[in-house]
Amino acid sequence: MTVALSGKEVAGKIEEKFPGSVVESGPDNLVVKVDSLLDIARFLKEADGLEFNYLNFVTAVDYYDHFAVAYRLSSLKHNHSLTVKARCYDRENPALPSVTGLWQGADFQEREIYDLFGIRFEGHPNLKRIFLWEGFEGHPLRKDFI
Amino acid sequence: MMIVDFIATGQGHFQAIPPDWPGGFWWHWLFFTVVVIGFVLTMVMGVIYIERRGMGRMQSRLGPNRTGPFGLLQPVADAVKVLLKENIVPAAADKLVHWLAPVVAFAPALMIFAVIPFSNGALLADLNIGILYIVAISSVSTVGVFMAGWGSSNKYSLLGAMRNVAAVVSYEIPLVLAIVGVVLIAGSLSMNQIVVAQNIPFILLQPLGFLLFFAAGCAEINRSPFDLMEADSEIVAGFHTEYSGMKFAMFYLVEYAEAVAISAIICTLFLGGWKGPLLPPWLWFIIKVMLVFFAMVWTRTTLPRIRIDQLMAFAWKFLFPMAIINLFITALQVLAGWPTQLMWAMIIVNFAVTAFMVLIWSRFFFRLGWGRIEV
Amino acid sequence: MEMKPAGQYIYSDIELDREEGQVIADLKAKSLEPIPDPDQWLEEELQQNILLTTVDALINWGRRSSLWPAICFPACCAFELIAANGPRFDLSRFGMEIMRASPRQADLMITAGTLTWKMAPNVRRIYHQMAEPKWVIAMGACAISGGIFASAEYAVVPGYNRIIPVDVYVPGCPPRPEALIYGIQMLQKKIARRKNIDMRKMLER
Amino acid sequence: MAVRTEPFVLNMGPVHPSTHGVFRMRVTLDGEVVVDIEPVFGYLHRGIEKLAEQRTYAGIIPLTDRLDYISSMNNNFAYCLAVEKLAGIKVPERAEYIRVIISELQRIAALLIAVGAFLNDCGAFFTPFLYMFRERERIVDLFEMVSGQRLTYNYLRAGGVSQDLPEEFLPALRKFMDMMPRFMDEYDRLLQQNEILIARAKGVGILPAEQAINCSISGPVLRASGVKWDIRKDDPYSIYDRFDFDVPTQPAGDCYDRYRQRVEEMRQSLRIIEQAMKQIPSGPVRAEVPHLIHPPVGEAYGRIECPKGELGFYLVSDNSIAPYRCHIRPPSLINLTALRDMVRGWKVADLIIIFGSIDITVGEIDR
Repeated sequence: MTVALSGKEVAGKIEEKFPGSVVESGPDNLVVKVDSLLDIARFLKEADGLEFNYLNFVTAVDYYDHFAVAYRLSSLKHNHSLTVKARCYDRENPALPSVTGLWQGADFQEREIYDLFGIRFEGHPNLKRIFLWEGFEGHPLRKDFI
Repeated sequence: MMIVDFIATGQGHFQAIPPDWPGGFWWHWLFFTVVVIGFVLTMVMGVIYIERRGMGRMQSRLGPNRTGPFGLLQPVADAVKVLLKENIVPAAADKLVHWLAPVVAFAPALMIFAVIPFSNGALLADLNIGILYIVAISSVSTVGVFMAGWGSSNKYSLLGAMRNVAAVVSYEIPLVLAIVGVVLIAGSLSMNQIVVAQNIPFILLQPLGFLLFFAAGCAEINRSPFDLMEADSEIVAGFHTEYSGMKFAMFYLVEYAEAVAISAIICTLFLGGWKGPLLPPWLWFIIKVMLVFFAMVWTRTTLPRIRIDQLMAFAWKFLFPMAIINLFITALQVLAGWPTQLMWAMIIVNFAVTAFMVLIWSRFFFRLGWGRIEV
Repeated sequence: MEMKPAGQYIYSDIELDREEGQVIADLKAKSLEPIPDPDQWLEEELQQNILLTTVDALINWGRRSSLWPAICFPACCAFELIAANGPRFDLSRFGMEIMRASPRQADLMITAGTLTWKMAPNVRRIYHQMAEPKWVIAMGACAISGGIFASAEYAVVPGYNRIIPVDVYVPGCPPRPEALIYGIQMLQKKIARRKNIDMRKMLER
Repeated sequence: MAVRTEPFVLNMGPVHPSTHGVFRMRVTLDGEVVVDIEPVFGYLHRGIEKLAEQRTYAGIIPLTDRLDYISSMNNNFAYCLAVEKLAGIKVPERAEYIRVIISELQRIAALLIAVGAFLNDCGAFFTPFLYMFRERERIVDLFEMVSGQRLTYNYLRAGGVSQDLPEEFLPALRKFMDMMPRFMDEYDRLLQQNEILIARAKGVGILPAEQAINCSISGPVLRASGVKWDIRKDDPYSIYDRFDFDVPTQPAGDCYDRYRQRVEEMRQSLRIIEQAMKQIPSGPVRAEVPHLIHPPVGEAYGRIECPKGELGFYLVSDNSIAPYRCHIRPPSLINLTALRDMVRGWKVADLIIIFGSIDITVGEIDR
């Protein structure tokens, strides 16, 4: 059975290493600051006892005032999982660091989010539209897309 | 009258035209040209029908059965349709080459039949170097195929054509070496003489040669499992991707005409050609051709396709050494006079040698999956 | 294991992507109205069809007996099409088992599945690559009107007839193989009425 | 000696006989050797995630059918799990068993197609493919019995299944179960030891376990690389913890292993169905669920092991009748991440079979 790690516990561990980087933490998820996302991701992937080596999915949700990008991580070794979120408040030009360097599986999914939400992933090797064609106006999964 | 006699009885050395007729040569020529063309076209339709019905049966379905009785008219319907379809020449194509390619590919396939005996002496030209002529002519088709690939200015076409050239160049050698064994035993290069010399079918004296020739022949005409040049799961339709209408019909015809040609050559060299009891010789010939073709259909529906470098490796590391060994053993046997005196010993020895060689070679010297070769 | 970040693609041409995007946008702007079915613009010709010559009958017999489908399998309906080709329903009885991978050699396009605007130029191109005479069967609700995806109009083309003329519509989501075979038989009937040689014009000349 | 030539670019797809739909690759070739590929998606992007935001929870089920259209039941299953998690719905016992039977049957059907298509890509000219379609038709018959449809079943509901199994279903299933192992042996006899198939597929397109995990590969492709990870076993959903089955793995992670893996998984699925048939209780098949579900505000991720890998639905609810956001984790798309690394340095013919051995459905990639 995959254990959903408590967000609070993991948040405590992260706070030890990167103070002030966790915004809030819930029962099975935690929200981190955009600036420290990459460091936390590397920590979650490599720290003993966590070792989140498997990225289940990356997705985004449009909450009008901000985009929440959710990373669901799990560890095939310890069989536990966690949802890490980051919030992007800039609607015109939202940007996040890319995690493709850590989990290659994020490659197409980040392109998908870029295509459908318009969130840029800094450091992605080949960030361009994936489903829609170049020159398509707007980002369909945004709530204000007509 | 002689034709009627001949068809009915199958006796005697066949002559289409009484030799004392004026211009006997030209009558002979005209008659057999018509016969060859008619034979090729009807045989192609026949083998297409056999292939589609046989393949249908092997794939647990029916195959065409709605067009005419038992679907027998299906190839006719296909021909009517294909011939009347629009003929497209791509804008970027090399027009002249594009136009010429099907003709260049088709002519040699037809020319092969000039030296194939349908019955004793019943052939367009009884060349004393018949088999050499076939070897020389049959590779010319490749030029047509390459012209098609080049002239279409399509990348898939070019890939298919290049694969074909590579395959034909490599497989020509084991093909010829396999023939030489037969020629040694028969003591003649004339196709008719080879058939006459077969008191028992040479497949018994040359089992290894037969296998080599069958494999190399399949590769030469790109039947499965060597059908790389039109591997539709890889390179769409290969060299004829850009062809439509009548020109495509020509290529379609070439594909099956070559299959019939190889079947006919196999049947002439190894299966005793037109020889056989009871039935008239031409019927025996057709039956044998159909049987060989059916074997090709069978392999096509059963086996996966091999890769281009494996194709090359198979020719050079398996077929080629085996052909050399076969030739060597046969030459020794002929020197010792076995084919005439110790025929049964030769059959037993050669079958043993075949089984031994194939087993040993495929176990210790060459396997398809061993190593990759850069081509 | 530390993964090497995926390197730049050797061939990842953003310019080419833009060009392709432009083609799609142009096509989308152009195809606002459905193309009328061939039945409508061929009506006059069809009315003369009472006078069929023997040659016409022969040609039509050949054409309807060997309809080779082009490969155009965008989505779900493709599996019903393959099932129709499979052992149970067996389209090969009609001489249709030869799926030509090259559109140049095909006669019939069975549009099995949803068409998106990104795909539309390609389908149109395949249609134009097919040699005359050619026919199109729109298979399934998506091919007819966009089906349940019609409301995602930013991506989905509401029916193939925006792009290419369609001869026979087979409804269903997806249509059963029987329905498809019935559609093919309807097309065969349609081909049988087709006039290839215009006697009147020949006589006038 | 290796001769280097100028690379040229081949455009494969979107309409190509072996791209399994409308997938497209820009392949850079050096002679016949693949230097680089760039997959191009989106030729079947129908905006399912966008459409889901406008539909009720029950109305999304038909959309999920059309995701991976060769395993529709599994898509329904994953979606219903997510909704049940979100709304806290308890599923009756009998419905759980029906779901497991249906889901495993669908797995066999989808794997049959995957194996058949792979062999077809190897060039075995339709014969194995059509053999496997013959058996798939039998499974489709069973599904038609329960749902009335042949491809897009729309059978599962949040809180159970739409209707009980008809009387004649279980005897028909029994008949199928008696036949199927024989057919599986037939496939094995046909091609398993085939020299050409082994030569083509063994050692080709190796995917190391570490990279497979890093690329978030799931399903048979992951297990063929030697990683023993099956959600049915490691995170049992529904009632999978009650059944006794193995998780087969293969050592090498090449194309042949992926083919073998799928065949082995079919056998395991047969085992599960066998047990489920024995244990199935009687009772209601659907919980008392209102037609319009208003789940509480929150989010849920329901995932299953579908024939292609981990299929998940990430639902975000705002307490209305439609999900605020419905994200689908598409195994087909994510499994393709490693394609580029797997094919570089191989030939065009290998590219085709490596691609075929990953087994994708474009409907799920593009959604």
